[in-house]
This record gives sequence, structure tokens and C-alpha cells, in this order.
Amino acid sequence: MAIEFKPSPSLPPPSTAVGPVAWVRQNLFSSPLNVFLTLFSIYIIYLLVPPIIEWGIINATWEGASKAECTAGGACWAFINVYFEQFMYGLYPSEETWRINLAVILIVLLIGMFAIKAINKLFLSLTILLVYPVVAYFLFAGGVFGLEVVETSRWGGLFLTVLLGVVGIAASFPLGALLALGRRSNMPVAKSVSLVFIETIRAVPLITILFMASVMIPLFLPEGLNFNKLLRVLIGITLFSSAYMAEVIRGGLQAIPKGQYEAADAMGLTYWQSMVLVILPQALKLVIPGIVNSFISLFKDTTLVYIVGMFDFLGRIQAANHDTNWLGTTVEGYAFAALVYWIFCFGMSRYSMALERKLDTGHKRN
Amino acid sequence: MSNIKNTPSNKSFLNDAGNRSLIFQIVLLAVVVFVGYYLFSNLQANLENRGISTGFSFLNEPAGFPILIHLVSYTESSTYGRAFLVALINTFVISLLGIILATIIGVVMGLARLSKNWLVARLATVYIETMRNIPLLLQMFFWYFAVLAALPVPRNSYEFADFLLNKRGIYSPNPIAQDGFGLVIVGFIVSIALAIGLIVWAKKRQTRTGLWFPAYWSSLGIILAVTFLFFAAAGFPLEFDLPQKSRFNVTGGMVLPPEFVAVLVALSTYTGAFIAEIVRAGILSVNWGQTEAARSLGLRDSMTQRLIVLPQALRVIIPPLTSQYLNLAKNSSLGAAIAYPELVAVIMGTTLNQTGQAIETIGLCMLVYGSLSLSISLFMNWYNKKMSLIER
Amino acid sequence: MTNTNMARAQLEPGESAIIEFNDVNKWYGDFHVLKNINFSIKKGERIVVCGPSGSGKSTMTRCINRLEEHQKGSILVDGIEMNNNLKNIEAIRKDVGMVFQHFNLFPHLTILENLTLAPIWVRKMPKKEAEEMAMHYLERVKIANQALKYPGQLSGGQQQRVAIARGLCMQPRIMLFDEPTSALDPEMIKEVLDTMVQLAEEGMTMVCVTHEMGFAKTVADRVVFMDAGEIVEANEPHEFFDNPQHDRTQMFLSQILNH
Amino acid sequence: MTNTNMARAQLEPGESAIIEFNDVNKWYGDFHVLKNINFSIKKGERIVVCGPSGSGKSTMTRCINRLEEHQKGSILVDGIEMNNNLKNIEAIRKDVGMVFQHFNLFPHLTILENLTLAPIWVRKMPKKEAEEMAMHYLERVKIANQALKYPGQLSGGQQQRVAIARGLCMQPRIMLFDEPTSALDPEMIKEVLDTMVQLAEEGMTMVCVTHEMGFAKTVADRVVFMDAGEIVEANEPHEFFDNPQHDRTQMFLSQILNH
Amino acid sequence: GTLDDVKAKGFVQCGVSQGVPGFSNADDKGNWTGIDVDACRAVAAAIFGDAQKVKFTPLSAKERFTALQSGEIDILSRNTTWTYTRDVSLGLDFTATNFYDGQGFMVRKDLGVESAMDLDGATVCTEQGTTTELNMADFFRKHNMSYVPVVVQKADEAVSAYDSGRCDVYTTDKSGLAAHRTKLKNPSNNIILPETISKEPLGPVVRHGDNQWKDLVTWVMYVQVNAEEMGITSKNVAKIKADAKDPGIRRLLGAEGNMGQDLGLNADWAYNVIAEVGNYGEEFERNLGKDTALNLPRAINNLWNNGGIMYAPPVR
Ligand SMILES: Nc1ncnc2c1ncn2[C@@H]1O[C@H](COP(=O)(O)OP(=O)(O)OP(=O)(O)O)[C@@H](O)[C@H]1O
Ligand SMILES: Nc1ncnc2c1ncn2[C@@H]1O[C@H](COP(=O)(O)OP(=O)(O)OP(=O)(O)O)[C@@H](O)[C@H]1O
Ligand SMILES: [Mg+2]
Ligand SMILES: [Mg+2]
Repeated sequence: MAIEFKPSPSLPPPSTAVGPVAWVRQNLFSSPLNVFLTLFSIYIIYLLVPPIIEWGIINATWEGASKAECTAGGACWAFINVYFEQFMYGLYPSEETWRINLAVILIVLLIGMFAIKAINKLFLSLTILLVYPVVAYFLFAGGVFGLEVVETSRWGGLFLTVLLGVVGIAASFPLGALLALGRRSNMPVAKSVSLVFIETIRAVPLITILFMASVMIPLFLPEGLNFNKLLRVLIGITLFSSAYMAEVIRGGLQAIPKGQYEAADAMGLTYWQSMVLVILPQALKLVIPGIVNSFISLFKDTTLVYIVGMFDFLGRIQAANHDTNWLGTTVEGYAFAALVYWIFCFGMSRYSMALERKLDTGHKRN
Repeated sequence: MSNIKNTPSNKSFLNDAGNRSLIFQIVLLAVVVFVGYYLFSNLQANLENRGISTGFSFLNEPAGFPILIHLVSYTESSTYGRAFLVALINTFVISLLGIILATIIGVVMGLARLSKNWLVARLATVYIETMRNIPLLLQMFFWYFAVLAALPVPRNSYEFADFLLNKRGIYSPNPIAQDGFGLVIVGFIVSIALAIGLIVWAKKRQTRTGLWFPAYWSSLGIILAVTFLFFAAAGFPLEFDLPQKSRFNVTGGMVLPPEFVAVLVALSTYTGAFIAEIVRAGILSVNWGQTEAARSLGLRDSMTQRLIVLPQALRVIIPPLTSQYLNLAKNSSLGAAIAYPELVAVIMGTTLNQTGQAIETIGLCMLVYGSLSLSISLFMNWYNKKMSLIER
Repeated sequence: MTNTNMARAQLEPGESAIIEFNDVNKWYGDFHVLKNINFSIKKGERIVVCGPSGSGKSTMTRCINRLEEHQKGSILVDGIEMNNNLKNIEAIRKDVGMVFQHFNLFPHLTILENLTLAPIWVRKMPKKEAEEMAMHYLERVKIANQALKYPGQLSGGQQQRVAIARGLCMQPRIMLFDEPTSALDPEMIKEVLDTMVQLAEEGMTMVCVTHEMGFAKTVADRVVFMDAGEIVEANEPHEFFDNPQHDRTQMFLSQILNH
Repeated sequence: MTNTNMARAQLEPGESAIIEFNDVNKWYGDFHVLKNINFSIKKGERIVVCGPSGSGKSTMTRCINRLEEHQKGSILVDGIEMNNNLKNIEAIRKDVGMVFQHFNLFPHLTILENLTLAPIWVRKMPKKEAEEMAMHYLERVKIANQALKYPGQLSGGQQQRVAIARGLCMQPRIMLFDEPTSALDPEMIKEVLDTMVQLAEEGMTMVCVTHEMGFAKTVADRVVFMDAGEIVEANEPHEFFDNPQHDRTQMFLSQILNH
Repeated sequence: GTLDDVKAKGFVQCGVSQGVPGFSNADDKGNWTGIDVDACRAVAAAIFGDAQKVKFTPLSAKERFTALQSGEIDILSRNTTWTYTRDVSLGLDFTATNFYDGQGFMVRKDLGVESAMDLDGATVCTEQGTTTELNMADFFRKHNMSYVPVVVQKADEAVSAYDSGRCDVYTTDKSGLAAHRTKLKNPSNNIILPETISKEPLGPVVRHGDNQWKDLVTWVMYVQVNAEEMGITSKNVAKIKADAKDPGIRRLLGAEGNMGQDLGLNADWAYNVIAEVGNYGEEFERNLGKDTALNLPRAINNLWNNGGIMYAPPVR
């Protein structure tokens, strides 16, 4: 007769294996080297954190009209306070800044509408991609419906930074897709044109391209034909990021199994039909995280427009540092800039990671 | 045979796939050529109308401006060509040092992030996430303007032995060779030869007897000891020019100007954060089974890392590392913003301004960056090929 | 080679072949993958192609709708010659449906959208009509209730049935199957084979690369055996299985039947 | 618990066990994965460990060369107690060879380098001698002609045989096998099992986690059955298979023998 | 030509500095003031009769010539020194000089330096892409003194570098020194050394090859100097135009004849310039004079008959 098997009860682990004490032992003091590293880390934290808190919070001054009023010995956040509007909007007339805010609210609402089931997604996307930019442009620039004209030379601050980043990415997207298709094409001319363009752009620093855009484009145009510096810089940024975008999209295209191309061919779709209906929608889904990452780099790189004399967010802060009332607030300015950039970039990078994870499981290949 | 139903209506020149692609390509080529020609002819007309001189003859003219950092001799009366060379060297030097430092920082931080010590891992994460998400230009400004403001004036320099640190840079004694220094060089060469001999011998002995000899450490010792012996024998033929505080500055000694230090620090800490992530991913990509297999063979953890994990991780690390190196080289151009005299500052800044020849100067810069990028990626491709695994 | 006589369809007078290979040769680089293929199929015929791996079965099938180009000889489908002419290719692809081993459904489209894509964009059918037709074929493959799901949500067998329905939606005169069941679990194979048998019974012209010998015996009008880029033997199923002429065929059959 | 009596080796007087588990307990976090394991092996014994997935077979085996740490009880290998002492661990790992399910060959080294790595670096053997020995073991696993290839160039079965040879190159007193054949195709399984049988015949002490019951019947001195972190039953093969004591064992055997 | 383009677009695009008080400087609302700004406004007044029809493009020193050459701006009015090379080979044309300047040095008082000759071994900050960079080099070379050059990309940052102690000396045009000194943490702790080491005639620049436009810009400046000489100011210009008997003045103010025609302008262009912007003296006092933070004396920028060298050709 068979003996019945009853598993013995599980016992709780000994305190050496779990619990806070075990945790500390395993994670902080597991070996002499680790003890040293732990103590060293604590020392570094001790060196860095308390002084920063003291300077940035405890001894900081939050209100005031000039540096002279910052007497507490800590950070002079009053500087940021006073200049806040300029940092955000540049020299955009303050009675007109509602136009920027309105444009931001609009886009947030539009994107939020994706969550509503009943709305036609295609229609909404087209609105965002085609209608919204026009509306936003007229809101920003004015000159219609009695809106006061605001020169692009007055656009600046974080507004300009975001504008450059968003327009750069959005505009580089179609161009990048074309370049990617070109680079994968089996037509030698299309292939080499795309290849040369992509590799040339990727080989040189953004700053040389911005410099070309800001001073050289007019030399290549017939006399009298000339356009706005902001537009030229945007063209430069777009060309630059389209080369990187092309490589991201190419990665996506390569990940699409060959069978998808064949199935589309076998159904009798033409090249462009199969690209637009079958291949690109799949590839783009795969490259969204890559695009977000490109956006993050571009967003950081837009600081370089400062070198060609545009007052983006960092540029405005640099300029404000020279205000005679606020001399000696360099560190506060940089700290503020660093914080804002960090929040944007870190947030986006987390978002892209989450997206990557989501798409990873959601996109089953077959 | 069945009847062949030919369909002549469909037989058109344009419907042939080969012809279509040919036509498309001809059109594309025509457009590219036309746009190129259009831009070029505009350029020529514009240059002529505006009386801007062209050509590279300016490279032979005296530059007339000073350059703060020059590793080859340069004076104000040197030519623009010389200035170009100086700037080129400055770009190379900062890129090379930056790559070395960033690699060290990246490896250390990447390993730290994988550390079993919770605190160390957390600190490394904070470092990486901070550096990666703040624009490089801002970091350069910080290292230049904010740190500069916090340092003392030369008179109140921080002093460590014969080293000085102040707003004007980091000063160190400058060694000056005296008579007989040649002997020391001879000694150095001899010691290197000895060290190589030792390493070869150690390898041979291992093959023969299986005994290991710590050849690398001992050869380092030999190099130091032998060189020192020759140095002593020659009667210590080296004098140091010590930095002295003078009326304005510090005179004498060697100096690392703050511009150089700021660019170097910013470039290497920024890129280092990216490299850290690459290193981490590379090490994680090596299957844990490899470590277990190595351990079960009795290899110690340090050997496991050196012989098993790192060689395999490198395979994964190298392609993204290449693009980080390229980025660093390109980013060195931001040094222009804080007075580091690299290519963009000297050529697209001062030279362009003195000569007005935008096309030539910007063209020169793009050429240099292009070849820099090309050579780094060629080297890396070669290395990558060498490292790649052989599969079925 | 008497034993490849059967590679040509037995045509009644006045009847013409729907697919015709005349001395077709194809190379991949230096590699001669199809050698002098002579072969024809008449309307309504059901052909099973078998042979060892790498023998060129897929390649031959894919030449029919010009997923591959051949370099010598001529292929006529429904009287139209295959060449670089895009109009011809388009016309033929409308007439030829294809089902792949790995289904190749479009994962970003629902089942219904997968089916209506070609009718709408290639046949320029109104969307409503296309959807009605799609539902009709989905019912035929017994999967209409899944119409709004995505391919990723279906089992392999279901996916393959969708792929068949997608092929049918073009209302093709010929259906090509390239090992439609070899990526499936045994129980799903049955689902798919049942669907194919049903199609065969309805009189669809079919070319099917498969090693399901049961299927071949049940429905094939002729079985074609290929090796090393050649048609070694072609015959009616009972002849082919019971009385293979070639020793190569015998060896092959002994392997797969024992398996 | 009478039926685990056989978990301890039957020692002759004066003989001592080469591996000894005394009341070994191990937790992963809160999860009690090994419960009171008492178990010993004498020199030259061949033990097969089996049991359902997740029962702790791998964990127990890996405790033997301290790839895993246990938290309670003691493990003695060749008289040396397992603890945090690095010298002990090193000494034991030199004496214990291990073969993994996924081979874990070092892909960046040639076969020969894979085999000589440990002898050179751990045993401080002259390179030449190490290579001679490696060739010897490669011949034993019948694969000497592949010595200069890289693991990626070999088939799975060949790789696993290399892994065995690599383990042998340390000239260990004990070999551990953790499901060495379960990642292989049927024909390759045979290759590897043949090699293992040959080893067993030469008198190597072996602990082998496997579900190849044929192997167990042929070579094992004892079969150990685990479930839920416990040794449920241990016995000589014929007793174990023909007359399992425990209902759990019976159920398990009925499953894998029917398979 | 440029004039037609300007008329067509309806404003003058004027390149200015990124902030030099007294010359071209924007307040925190973005309104531009300064003597260089007024030069552009005067041109706008001459063309459109409206001094506000100007748009400003702030440029760093190193960008400025390319911006002008490329046609991005119509006039470069950015304390730019007239030099041989710039005039001859850069594709530029210098018009009239609106400020005679010379390069000088600023040091911190506590260094105890009295003369530029004491600067041997000093670290000197300056802005990239200026004549200053070259003059400085020449000066130290001539006197056989050593120095450490720190050449910063933008004037503001060069000043910051000086102010933070990176350099002992800051060098630029003396007017610039005075202007920048107001931006220091502690202006009174810094002195400007007496030496002037260069001639720096500053004035608006236009593209080479458009003579009509060059003439226009030149004569807008000369008219202002002549107006000061004749005692015509923005306050009394209307009255003088109505009352004047002097045919020279009547011609100048467009009360008779049509002197603007050849420039492509209206007859009253000069009137508009004076009425909207003022004469040269007014411009100087408003931007640089005693009541400003710069507090510069007229010195050589006075009229020729007042001991200066401002001498405009007659309007005939
Ligand atoms: N794109 C290609 N380039 C080069 N050779 C190819 C290519 N595609 C197929 N081949 C080769 O052509 C031969 C025939 O391939 P094909 O796919 O037609 O064989 P098959 O009979 O369908 O085999 P299987 O049963 O494995 O699908 C094979 O040897 C294959 O390696
Ligand atoms: N590192 C770990 N952390 C937490 N739990 C683990 C870990 N490794 C294994 N386990 C758990 O411990 C139990 C025993 O694992 P073990 O690998 O020893 O099982 P096994 O008997 O070898 O099973 P299999 O036949 O699947 O290999 C399993 O439930 C497993 O999930
Ligand atoms: Mg096939
Ligand atoms: Mg296991």
C-alpha cells in the first residue's frame, strides 16, 4: 500500500535571511569592501546633501526686488521669481502671453481627446497635425482677427525651447521617413542620396548646422529672397533631426518581418499602398520609444540656438544674469534651468521606457 | 501548346517596373543636380555682388590674434593655417582626453550601478539620471562660470605642495630637463625592454611549468626602478620650474586653464553617464549562466569578470559606445561657448570674422568633423569585427 | 523523361491552361534553383507539390504571382505573360490569392480590416460591400465572430483560416498555399485542412505545397514531386502513392509515410 | 519516514561519505525551497535526482558547489564544510565539475580554450599539458576534431559533450549534471547520454538531475525523488521503478513513463 | 536695390549688439535704445517718415558681418570699427562715423595699476571676433609684454569672466568699457586706464555694391551733424522749416527743391530725421551724455568748430 505524501509545512526563514537587519547586512555590509563603500557613500551624501538643502531651501530668499535683498546667505530665488515670465515667454508682450497659454491648453485638450472612444482617431490626428499648427502659428504670430503682431525676435524663453523641439521633431518626421525608405530602397540613386545626406548630417555637430542656417542659408538664395531667422534655424534643426529620425525609422522598418512585405505584394498593393497601409503603421509603432528619445536629445540640443543668438530658455537666463540688479545670481539661474530641463527630460525618458514596455508585450509578432 | 493571349494594351513603356525605377532615379538625380546647381550659382552671384573674397589663400596670411591654448608654437604673427592647426589639435586633445575620462567614469559608474551595495547603486543612479537629463551646454556654463566664481583669486590660491588652484587654473611644477637627461631616456627605454622581456619570459614559463608570475605588476616596478636608477646615476638632471604667485597671475609652472578644465569635466561627466548605461546593459546582457559556469570551474570572481564576462560584454558595448565617442567629439564644439579655443571658436569664430569667408571656414570645420567621425567609426568597426563571435 | 508527362494538364480540345510554365529557369546568384520547369494547370485543378526541403517548391509557387522573378522561359497565368510590366503583375495578383506558412496577417489591423484592405484599395470596392463580402468569407472559414479582433488575439489555426479568407476576398481564380499547416499544432492542422478541403470541393483552382499526404490523397487531382529544382515526377494521387516511378520518389515517400 | 532511509549512502565501516547534507534548509526570501534535506553519497556512487518542476532538484544540486547558499544545516563535500570561507569554496569547486542544461560554454573562446581555461588559471597547469589533457577528454567525448572551432559552430549535442569534457578537465572527484539533455533534440540526447553512460562505467561519482528514466535504470545506484523541497523517496532503481512506496512517486512515475 | 526691398517690406532690418548700454541695449520689455539704435531709427525716419519702422536683430560680434553679407539685415549698426580689411575684402561698405572711439583697458582698483604699461603678465579678457582682439595682440607685442588672452564668445560673458576674476584686465573700446562698467557688481572698484591704444571710428555698415543705399545711410548721419552745426533740433525744426529764409536750410528741410529725389526719398526726408530722432548732439546727450549712467564727455566727438572732429560735408 502506497504511503500518502504530505509535504512538510514551510517554515519562516531565519532572521539572517529576511527582515531589515538581514537586508542591511546583505545590501550594505556584506563584505569588508562593501563596508568601506557604504561608509564612503554616506560621506559623499553628507558632503553634498546638507549644504544643498541649506543653500537651496533653509537659507534661501524667495521674494525681493534685487540681489541686495537676498541677505539670508542662501539661494536668491527672488531672481527667478521676478524674471519668471521672461524665462517662460521671452520678450513676448506680457499682455499677449495668454495666446501661448491658450495654444498649450488647446493641444493638451486635443491630445486628451484621444482618450474619448467616440472620436474618430484619424480625424483627430489630422486636426493635430494639419489644423493645429496653423492655428497655433497665427495665435503666436498674430496679424489676423485683430491679434497684435508679435515679431518672432520677441519669442523666447521656455516657449521658444519647446517650440523648437516640437516643431523640429514633428517636421523631421516625414522627411526622416522618406530618407529611411530611400536608404532601404534598391534604387542606387535614391539609396546613395539618402545615405550621403544622413551620414553627412550625422557626422557634423549641430552647432555647425545651426551656424550655417543662421548665417549661410541667405548666401545660397537669390538676392532679395530671404526669410526669418527663426524659420532658418527651424530648417536647420529639422534637417539635423531628420537624419537621426531616419535611422530610428529604418530600425523599425528592419524589424518588420519580410512576410509582411510579401503578403502585401501578393495582395496586389502598390509600393506606396503597401508602405502607407501595411509597413509604416507597424514600423512607427515600434519606433515610438526611439522617437521620444530623439525628442529628448533634440530638446536638450536646442540650447545651442543660444550660440547663434536666439534667446531660448537658457539664453534668457544667461541674459538675465547680467541685469545689474541681479548680478551674482548665476548659480540660481543655472540651478533653475537644470531643474526645468531635468523635469522635462527625465519625465519623457520614463515615459518612453514605460511605452517601450507596453509596446513590447502588446505587439505580438506572427 | 495553348494559345498565348497577349495583352498589348498593357504593354506600355511606363508600366515596366525597371523603366519606372529608372525614370524615377533620373528625375531624382536631376532634381538633386538642379538644386545643387541653383544654390551654387546663387552663391557665386552673391559672393561676386558683395565683393566677398573666396579661396583658401587666407590660410597663408598672418592671423594677428592670440590663442590661449596652443600645443604647437603659435604667436600672433603666425598664419591662419597655423591657427587652424592649433585649433585642430585643441579639438583632438579635448576629444581624446574626454573619451578616455568618459570611459573611465562610465565604466566605474556602470559597475557602481550594478553594485550589490544598495547605497552605491543608488548614488550611481542619481548621478547618471542627473547628468543625462541636463543639457551639456548648461553643464559647461555651470563648470565655467559658477565654479570659476567660487574659486579664489591667485593671491589666495589653494595650495597643495607645489600645486596651486585658483581662478586662473590649476598650476603644477614644470619639469625642465637638464644636461644628462638623455641618460634617463636611455634608462627608460632599457626598462621597457626589460619589462617586455619579463612578460615574455613569464608567458613562456607558464606554458612550461604552469606557474603564474605577476608579470604586469612587476614590469611596472621594473620600469619605475630602472628609470630611477638611471636618473640617480645621471645626478638627478631635472629641475622644476615652480609656479610663483606674481603681481597678477601665477608665473612659471604648467597650467591647465579653467576653460580647458571646464570643457573636459563637462564633456566627460556628461558622456560618462551615457557610457555607464551602456556598460551596465552590456554586462547584464551576458547570461548569468556564464558566471555560474565559470564559478563552477573554480574561477575566482575577479577572474570570472576578466576572462568571461567582460570579453563578452564588450561585444554588446562597442557599437553604442562608438556613437557616444562620436557624440563626444562633436560635442567638443560647445567649448566655443566658454572660450576654449577649439575649431568652432577659432575658425568659425575669430577667423570667419576677420576674413569674412563663411563658405571656406565652415566648410573646413565640417570637413574636420566629418573625417574625425569617419575615423572613429572606422576604427570601431574594425574592432567590432575583431571582437564579434563566430557563429554557425 | 516519361514520368514528368503528367506535369502538363490534360486539356480537352478548346480548353486552355490557367497556369503554364514553359522551360522556366531561375537562379539565386549562382545557385540554379529552378531547372527547366515545364508544367501546366487547367481551371479547377487541384495540385499538391511536395519534395524535400530546399527543392524549390516555394520558389516555384512564388513565381506564379511573381513574388520571385524568373530569368528564363515564360510563365503564363490566365493567358497573361509574367514580365516586368506592372499592369500585368497587378492584373495577375488580383487573380491569384496566396496563403503563407506564417500567415503574415497584418498585426496592426483587425481581422475585418485585414480582409477588406485589398478589395478596397486594389479592387476599389465600396467599403460597405467589401465588409459584407469579408463577413461572407469569414463565415465560410467559420470564424465570423472574431471579425473585430486583432490577429495577435487568435490562435495559429484561426489565424491561418483568416489568411485563407483574406486570400479569397480578392475573389481570385487561383489560390496558392505554401505549407499552410506546417507552423501549426496538430489539432489546428485539422481545422485548416478542413477549410481547404471544403474550398477544393467548391471547385477552386489550387496549388498547394504541403506534406500532408492525407490531404493530397483526398483532394489532389495531381501530385507533383520536386527535387533539386526539377519536377521529378507528377501523377494522379493513387498512381503517385501506390506506384511511384522514380527511386527518388520512393525514398521520399517511404520517409514521410513512416514518420 | 522510513522511505527516505535510502537517502543516506550505505557506507562500509571506515568509509566516509563524499557528499553529506545534514538538515539542510534554504529559503528564497520567504519561500522555503529546501526543507530538512538529509542525504549522502559515497565515492563512486551514481545518483539520479528526479521530481516535478519546481521541487528543488536544481537548487539542491547547486548547493553542492555553492552556486547557492543554504541558510540552515550543513553540507560537507569531501569532508570540507560549506561556509562563507572563500578558500573552502575554491577547494570544493576544484573538486566538483558541473554540466548545465544550457551548456554555458564560453562563446568567445574556442573549444580548446574553453577546456584549458580552468586548468591553466585555477590549477596552474602548464599550457601545453593542459592542452594535451583537453585533447584527451575531447577524444573521450568523440569530438577532438572540433577543438579549434567556436561553440557557436557546433550543434547542441556537440556543445553539451564539450561541456562535459570541460567539467572533466578539472579532474573532479564529483560531477553534477543538471538536466543535461533537456535542451536537446532526440537524436542529440542519445549522443550525450552515451557519453554519460561511459563516464558512469568508469566509476566517476555522479549526481544527475534528469528525467531520462532509461538512463536512470541503466546506471544509477540510487534514484532520489523530490517534491516540494523534500526528498520524498530514495531507492535503488529497480525498487524505485517497480515498487514505489509513495503515492506521490507512483503518480509521478505514471506520468513520465506514459509519456 | 536694398532701398526698394526696404520700402517693399515696410521696415528697416537693423543689426545691433546684444546689449551695450548707450549704443544698443534692450530693456526688459524689449525696447531698444542707444546711439547705434538711433542711427537706424534715423534711416527709418528718412525713408518712411516714421522712426519706429525698424526691426532689430541682436548679433554677437562674430556673427555680424555674415549676417550683413547674407542680407539678413539691411544695416549693421553695432559699434563696428572701420578698418581697411573690413572695408576692402569683407564685402562691406562703411558709411559715416557716428562715434570716434579708441580701445582702452579696465582693471580692478585694488591691483594698483596706473598705466597700461604695467600690465606685463596680466590675464586679459575680451570678446571674440572684434578688432579689439587684434589691437590687444599688437599692443602687447609692440611693448614686448607677455599676457594671457581669454577670448570669450560674447561681450556679456567676457564681462562676467572679468567680473568673476578670471582676468585682471578687460579690454574693449573705451565707450564700451564705460558702458560695461555699469554692469559690474561694484562699478566704482574698477578704473579705466588712461591709455588709448587704437583708433576706433565706429559707424553703421552696409553691404558692398549698393551705392544708393550707402549714400542714403551716410547722408542721414551727415544731415544730423549739419543740423547740430546749424542749431536745428528736434524741438525747433518745425518752426525753422516754416520760418527759415536761408535757402540752404530751406533746401535741407525740404521746404524748397527736391533733394531727396536722387536718394529715392521724399523731399522732407531730412526734416523727418531731425524731427523724429534729433540732431547728432541730441542723440549723443540722450544716450551717452552727462545725464546717463555712462557719463561720457563729448571730447573728440564734438563738432569741429567746438574742438572735436565731427565735420560733415555740406548739404548742397
Ligand atoms: N533569397 C534567396 N537567396 C538565395 N537562395 C535562396 C533564396 N531563397 C531560397 N533560396 C534557396 O533556394 C532553394 C529552394 O528554396 P525553396 O524555399 O524554394 O525550397 P522549398 O522546397 O520550399 O524548401 P522548404 O521545404 O524548406 O520550404 C534552397 O536551397 C534555398 O536555400
Ligand atoms: N533565485 C530564485 N529566487 C526565488 N525563487 C527561486 C529562485 N530560483 C528558484 N526559485 C524557486 O525555487 C523553486 C525550486 O527551484 P528549482 O530550480 O530548484 O526547481 P527544479 O526542481 O530544478 O525545477 P525544474 O525541473 O523546473 O528545473 C522553484 O519554485 C523556483 O521558482
Ligand atoms: Mg518552402
Ligand atoms: Mg531545475
